[in-house]
Amino acid sequence: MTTIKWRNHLTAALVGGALAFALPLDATAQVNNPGLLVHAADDEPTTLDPAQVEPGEGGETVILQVYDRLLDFGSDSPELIPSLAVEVPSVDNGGISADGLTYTFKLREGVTFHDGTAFSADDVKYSWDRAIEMDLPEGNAGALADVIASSEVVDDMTFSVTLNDPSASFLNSVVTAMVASVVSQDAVEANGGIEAGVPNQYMAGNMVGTGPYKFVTWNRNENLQLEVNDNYWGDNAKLDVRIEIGGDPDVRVLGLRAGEFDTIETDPSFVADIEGADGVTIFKGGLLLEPLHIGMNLNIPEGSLPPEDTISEDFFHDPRIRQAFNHAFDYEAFLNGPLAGYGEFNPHYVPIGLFGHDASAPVYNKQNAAEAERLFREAGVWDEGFSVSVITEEGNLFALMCLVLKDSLERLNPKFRINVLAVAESVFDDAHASNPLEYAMWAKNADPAADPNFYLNAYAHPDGEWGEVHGFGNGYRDAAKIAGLIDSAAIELDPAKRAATYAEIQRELYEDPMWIIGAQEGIVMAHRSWLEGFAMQPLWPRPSLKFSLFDK
Amino acid sequence: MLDATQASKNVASVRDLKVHFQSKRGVVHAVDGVSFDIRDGETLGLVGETGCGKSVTGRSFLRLLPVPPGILAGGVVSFRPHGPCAVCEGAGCADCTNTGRRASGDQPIDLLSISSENMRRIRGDRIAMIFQDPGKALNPTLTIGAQMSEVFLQHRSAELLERASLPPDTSGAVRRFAAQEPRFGDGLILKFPPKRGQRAKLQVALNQMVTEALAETQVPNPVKLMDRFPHELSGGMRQRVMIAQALACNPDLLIADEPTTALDVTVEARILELIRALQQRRKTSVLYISHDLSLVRRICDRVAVMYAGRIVEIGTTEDVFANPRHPYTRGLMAAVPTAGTARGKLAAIRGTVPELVDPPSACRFAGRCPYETAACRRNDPSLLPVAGDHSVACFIDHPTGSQVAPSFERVTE
Amino acid sequence: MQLRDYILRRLLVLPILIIGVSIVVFTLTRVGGSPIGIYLSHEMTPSEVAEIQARFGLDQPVWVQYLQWAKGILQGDFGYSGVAAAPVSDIFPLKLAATMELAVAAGCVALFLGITLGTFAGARRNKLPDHITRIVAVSGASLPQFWFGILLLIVFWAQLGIAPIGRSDATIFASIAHPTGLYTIDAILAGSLTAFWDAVWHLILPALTLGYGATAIIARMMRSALVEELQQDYVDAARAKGLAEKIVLKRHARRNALVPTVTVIGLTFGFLLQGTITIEIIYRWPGLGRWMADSVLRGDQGTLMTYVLFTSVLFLLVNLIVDVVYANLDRRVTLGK
Amino acid sequence: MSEITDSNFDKTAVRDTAFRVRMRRFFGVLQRLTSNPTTVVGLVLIALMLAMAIFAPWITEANTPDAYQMPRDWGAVRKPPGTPGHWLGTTNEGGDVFYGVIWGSRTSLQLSLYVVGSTMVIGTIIGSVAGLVGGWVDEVLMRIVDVFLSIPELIFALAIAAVLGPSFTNIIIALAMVIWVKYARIMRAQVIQIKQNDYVDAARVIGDSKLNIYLKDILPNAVTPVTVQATLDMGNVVLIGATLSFIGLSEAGIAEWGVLVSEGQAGIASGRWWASTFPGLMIFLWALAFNLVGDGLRDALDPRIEGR
Repeated sequence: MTTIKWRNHLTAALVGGALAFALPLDATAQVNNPGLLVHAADDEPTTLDPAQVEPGEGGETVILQVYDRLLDFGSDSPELIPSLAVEVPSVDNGGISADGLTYTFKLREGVTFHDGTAFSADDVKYSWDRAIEMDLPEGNAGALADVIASSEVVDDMTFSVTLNDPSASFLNSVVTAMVASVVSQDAVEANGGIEAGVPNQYMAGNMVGTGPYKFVTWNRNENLQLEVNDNYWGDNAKLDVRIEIGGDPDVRVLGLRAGEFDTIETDPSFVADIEGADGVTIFKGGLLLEPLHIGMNLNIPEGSLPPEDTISEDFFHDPRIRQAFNHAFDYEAFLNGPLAGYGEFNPHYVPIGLFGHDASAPVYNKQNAAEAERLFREAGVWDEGFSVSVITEEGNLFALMCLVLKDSLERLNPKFRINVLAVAESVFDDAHASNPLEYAMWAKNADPAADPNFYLNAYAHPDGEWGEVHGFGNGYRDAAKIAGLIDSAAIELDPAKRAATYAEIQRELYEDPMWIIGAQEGIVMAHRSWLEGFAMQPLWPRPSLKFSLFDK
Repeated sequence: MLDATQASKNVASVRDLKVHFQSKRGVVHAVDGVSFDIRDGETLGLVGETGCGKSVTGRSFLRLLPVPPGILAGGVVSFRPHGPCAVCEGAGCADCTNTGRRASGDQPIDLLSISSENMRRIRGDRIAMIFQDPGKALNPTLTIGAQMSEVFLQHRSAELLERASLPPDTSGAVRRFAAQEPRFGDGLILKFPPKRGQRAKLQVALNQMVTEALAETQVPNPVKLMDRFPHELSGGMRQRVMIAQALACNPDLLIADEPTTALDVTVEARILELIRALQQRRKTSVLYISHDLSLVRRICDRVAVMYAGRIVEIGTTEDVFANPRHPYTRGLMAAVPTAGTARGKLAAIRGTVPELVDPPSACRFAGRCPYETAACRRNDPSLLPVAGDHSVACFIDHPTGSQVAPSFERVTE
Repeated sequence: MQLRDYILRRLLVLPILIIGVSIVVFTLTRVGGSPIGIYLSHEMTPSEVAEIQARFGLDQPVWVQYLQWAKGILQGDFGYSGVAAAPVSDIFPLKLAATMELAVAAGCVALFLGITLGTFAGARRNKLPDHITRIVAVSGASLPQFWFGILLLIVFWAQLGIAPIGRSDATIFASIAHPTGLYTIDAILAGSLTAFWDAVWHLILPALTLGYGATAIIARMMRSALVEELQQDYVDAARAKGLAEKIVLKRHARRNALVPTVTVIGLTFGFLLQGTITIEIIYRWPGLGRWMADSVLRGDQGTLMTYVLFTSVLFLLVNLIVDVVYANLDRRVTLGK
Repeated sequence: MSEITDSNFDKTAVRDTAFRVRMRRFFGVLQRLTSNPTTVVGLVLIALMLAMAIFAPWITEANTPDAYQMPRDWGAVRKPPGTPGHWLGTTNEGGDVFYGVIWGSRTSLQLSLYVVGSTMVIGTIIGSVAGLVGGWVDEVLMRIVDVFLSIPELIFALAIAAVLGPSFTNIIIALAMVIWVKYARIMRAQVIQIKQNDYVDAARVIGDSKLNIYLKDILPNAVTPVTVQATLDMGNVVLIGATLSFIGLSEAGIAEWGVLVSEGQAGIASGRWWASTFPGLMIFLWALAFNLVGDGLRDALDPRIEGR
């Protein structure tokens, strides 16, 4: 269904392109700046330190290239592959203890850091302990700290970790996380060492890792340059890299068409501008694991709402209203407008493409005005109407999603008012980080992860991260049941049983949604056709590229 | 009224000069048919209230009228520049009263019709002007020396080269400097050898000329004065500089537009003497514009009284003051306090100067004139001689045919 | 009043103003928004948020915070820029150089065009050239620079594809050393013609866009000043000397008209400074302005404060200098009002 | 003011002359204004803009429920000019550019009226107080004014708006906070200058109350320069406001020219020139109109020119 829509849109876009001015761009065959890969990035890193970087933030892009982790995802499948560890621990190869608590990693010999020092188990322990000890609130240290009980250096080339509880997702959501990157102990010690709670300014602006790329320079607001690490333990990268920072999406589009850039990050909505340009290939496939969602707050402090809001604090406690919102949202408008047709709708709350996603589970994927009206009437808010504010970061997909919500509801019933507060990133983060949250609704996307448990814990579990903040407990028809299901699935080691449980949860949550999921954004990547070996892995941080694989 | 013999004696003569100004309310007839002569070596006083058009008349000799809104509506200002004395080739002899210059026989120039190029040659060289307020008439951002130099560079470049002992056929940057026709880059060229030396020579010569000119006006050490700025000088000093500048090229005609009004009385006296003395020595003709009768009486040979854009009476100083014919002149004189006049008895002329927008054909003084008759309101009197050199524009002396002429006996109220 | 005393008095007032500005700026950042929002994220527990607040000394009373901040400024510690992920003092000079290069280039354009146009118009008052200049001037003052820039980009960059954006070609830029930070100068120092061309080529459009508005200011002032001067007696006096009209205009009138025109240079400077913000956004010029816009949008208030404070001080100093120069130039002006 | 030196004068006489002078001046000004072609152009432009703002609902059907929101039609994004129903094209969000152009004039009118109105009042009051009371009050107030004036306008407004958070209302507040000082300055200068005028002295001689003098003699005379400034600001305020919106300090999706330009900018590389061009043109015309008239006013009120 969506694909058909998508084609319509595509043709429309092509007509539009034809009507628009023809651009005099040299789409010549010869390769521009050979030996160098120019990537036009969306946003600038705020730090290059694995211990400080925030998941989904620009710095992860660079960290992925310059640092290595013990394990990694291959470019073609979500299967784990060895990296600094020579094999993926498993019960069979003795990497995982019988009780599932102790993981032992055999490390790679003869690896050296970019500063020339040799890599050993000490560095691994140092890197992880560093993150945990610094415990920077903006960073992701929690991912390690929450699960790891202790870690030890068995010998120079063996490193082992003991967990608090058995975890089905330790390897593919913790070991592979950017915060688990291995940094050069000597480099850190030579530049300020570890200080709890205080960012290391050297590490924030420099990188000393073992990865295929060495960090060269970072011209703020302009570009960030990497060079090939010639004595990389694996296959050497072929191209040096320059990451062009900032600029509007369409600057990147033009740059790509002009051949200045080899790969670009851009909203799907700009694909129409690249479609059909010679020398440009568009990579479509798969979906990002970061559903775009709008939160509904069931835990609003007394009288904390913005003055223009007329709703009561317990507005969203009523499941009918939450359902009504889910029915009212104009999914097609969002998919075909801002997302330009690139995306899918996923059930609450398991992204498509992840273990446990049930293709047959019911999904909110179509505006159903009648149903929405019925539910609003039942809930008794149809006649007098209401006004509610939704807060979000300005100038991105989230803001557009809010606008779609606004239009959807206000067209459904003029008595409904949605005030879109599109604020500065910092202001949003500030509001978003406060607990209890002082807004009734907010829009953002989920953080990516490789395991369904992460999502359900964070976005559905009554005692989970958001369950607690949003007070899901006040709203679920049967909170205990949902909690029970999620918990049991988390420790279930038999995949089949686990999948079944998740399927049930997805049905439960359809009846009792805690989010409005605008869509699961599709992956679209445009690059020059002269680029060889292009590959994407959604489990890698945005833009999910490893430059070392490319050549031209 | 002027015959050939006289004509040759006139350095300049104005005929039926009309200057109009375009204003929002209409055309202002600032100067409306003025005619008079300036004789060789004489000082002619031009008196009248402010706004009677005397300054405009004076400026029209140099064509320094703001156009627009000023319009030269007609008339002739003919000027007869002096040439070197034929008898003594400028050495100075009895014929030319030792000035070495004398009125040339050839045809006079109409200052209003010649090209602006030629006008510029005359300005500052043959006809010079002293302005009312020396403070305003000197450029505040240029040194005295620099400003004086301009005159010589403009009119005396040949002499300058000579003094600097440079060949008269000098060309290029140096020549352009001497003739004040700077071109882009000249400054640079003149800064470096070989031109540098020549430039220096010129400067020396120039400074000489300037100091000499200044010395004429008896300023204490001219050399120092040269690199002072106007605001550093007293009013009197400034005016001396102006005079020096005006007389620098030894002009044939000097327009002095209220040269002392801006100065305080003590200084005024000295400046007057100075002007008088220089004028005597050089036999320069002077058109002395002023609103101050007593002052005019002291220094002028002849006086022309202007009222509302017209000359109402003209004659030798003696005649006019001894026997004023025009009621306005009388009025003016009555207004001047003398030792005789008793306290609080200052007679003022009643009424105010008429607006000069499209004036009717009537005596301009009608309405203020105590002797006015119907005739005055209907006809326009013209300037006619009463006795020899003394002319007046009034029906008292020149009654119109049918009408009953006014007389000083009958006073109309 | 002696010139020296005048300067002294102005110098005495300066610190008061600067302190005033710093207070205003500081109060601003504490009134609304969040000085640390950029460091927060929703994974944080309240204790973690408190931790960050402590890191930035937000747990102390406001006046203490102000004093600490001021102390830091005086010691050259301008705080940490979340956007640039580095101490402000590390990045600031680089950005400043880029911005100054742009502003100065624009300033030169403005001075040249402004004075020429102004003279041209003033000398031909109420004639066609005058009216044209007036329209140019007024339109220049009314033109939304960001829009004008976009128009130019639409034509020369997007359509014709002849104009570049950004400040440099990264490879060429990397090929030379940057002792001064001013690309054009560095290129000359390095003796690299390619680099110099690259610099100029990138500079032209932004400088023109930015310079146009400033041209308007100067031209307008120059015109009225010239008209003023041309009505002075000394101009007639100069004419009475028989000087050529060209010399009267250039040597006397224009020379003096330049004096009052000096006074708008301060104004123009402020104008250019402001202009860089939008211009740098549009042309992707990596200078203070764009950095600031980023910081504003991402709520990096530490950087914002430094920027506002810095520009104000710069603005004040320039105006002081301008006034002193003016006092020096104009023989007629009486100092101290 | 010869009347004052007369022995037998009374307040009304003095005031009448003052009044007559003003009347004569006023009509002179009016006449000079209309006699200047460029000014007339400005007046015409202003008239058009105002008409646009006032009749907006009749020109294009208001978007419900919030007319100041761009109507978004996701089915018709990025349509070029000439598309039926969207003859100026549409934005990336499928907003009708023409709608934005028309309703933007309303937004701008609100902005300029709010800002100029409020700042005129505040500035006039503060300036008058400083001028009348004088002494340390004056000192303090003027130092504050100096401080405010020493931060470049746009940068100051930017900082304030940034702190208040992105919204159109906050832009208005920010501008008001920046602009008022101008009026305070002008007003103070005027008051002090006029205080010295003969007829004010005269009025004082007759023992008129301070307030009376202020209201009847000083205020009316100070009006002219304030009017000029206000006229110019009507334009400049919109210019700065639009700049702030462009930088991103306005809320999303509203029909405001600056916002439209910045949204339209993301598309010029792909040939979508219209979305930024037309709204920008409106900003330009708006500012131009008021600048032309303001300039004309300044010339017309300039006593030096008046003399000629």
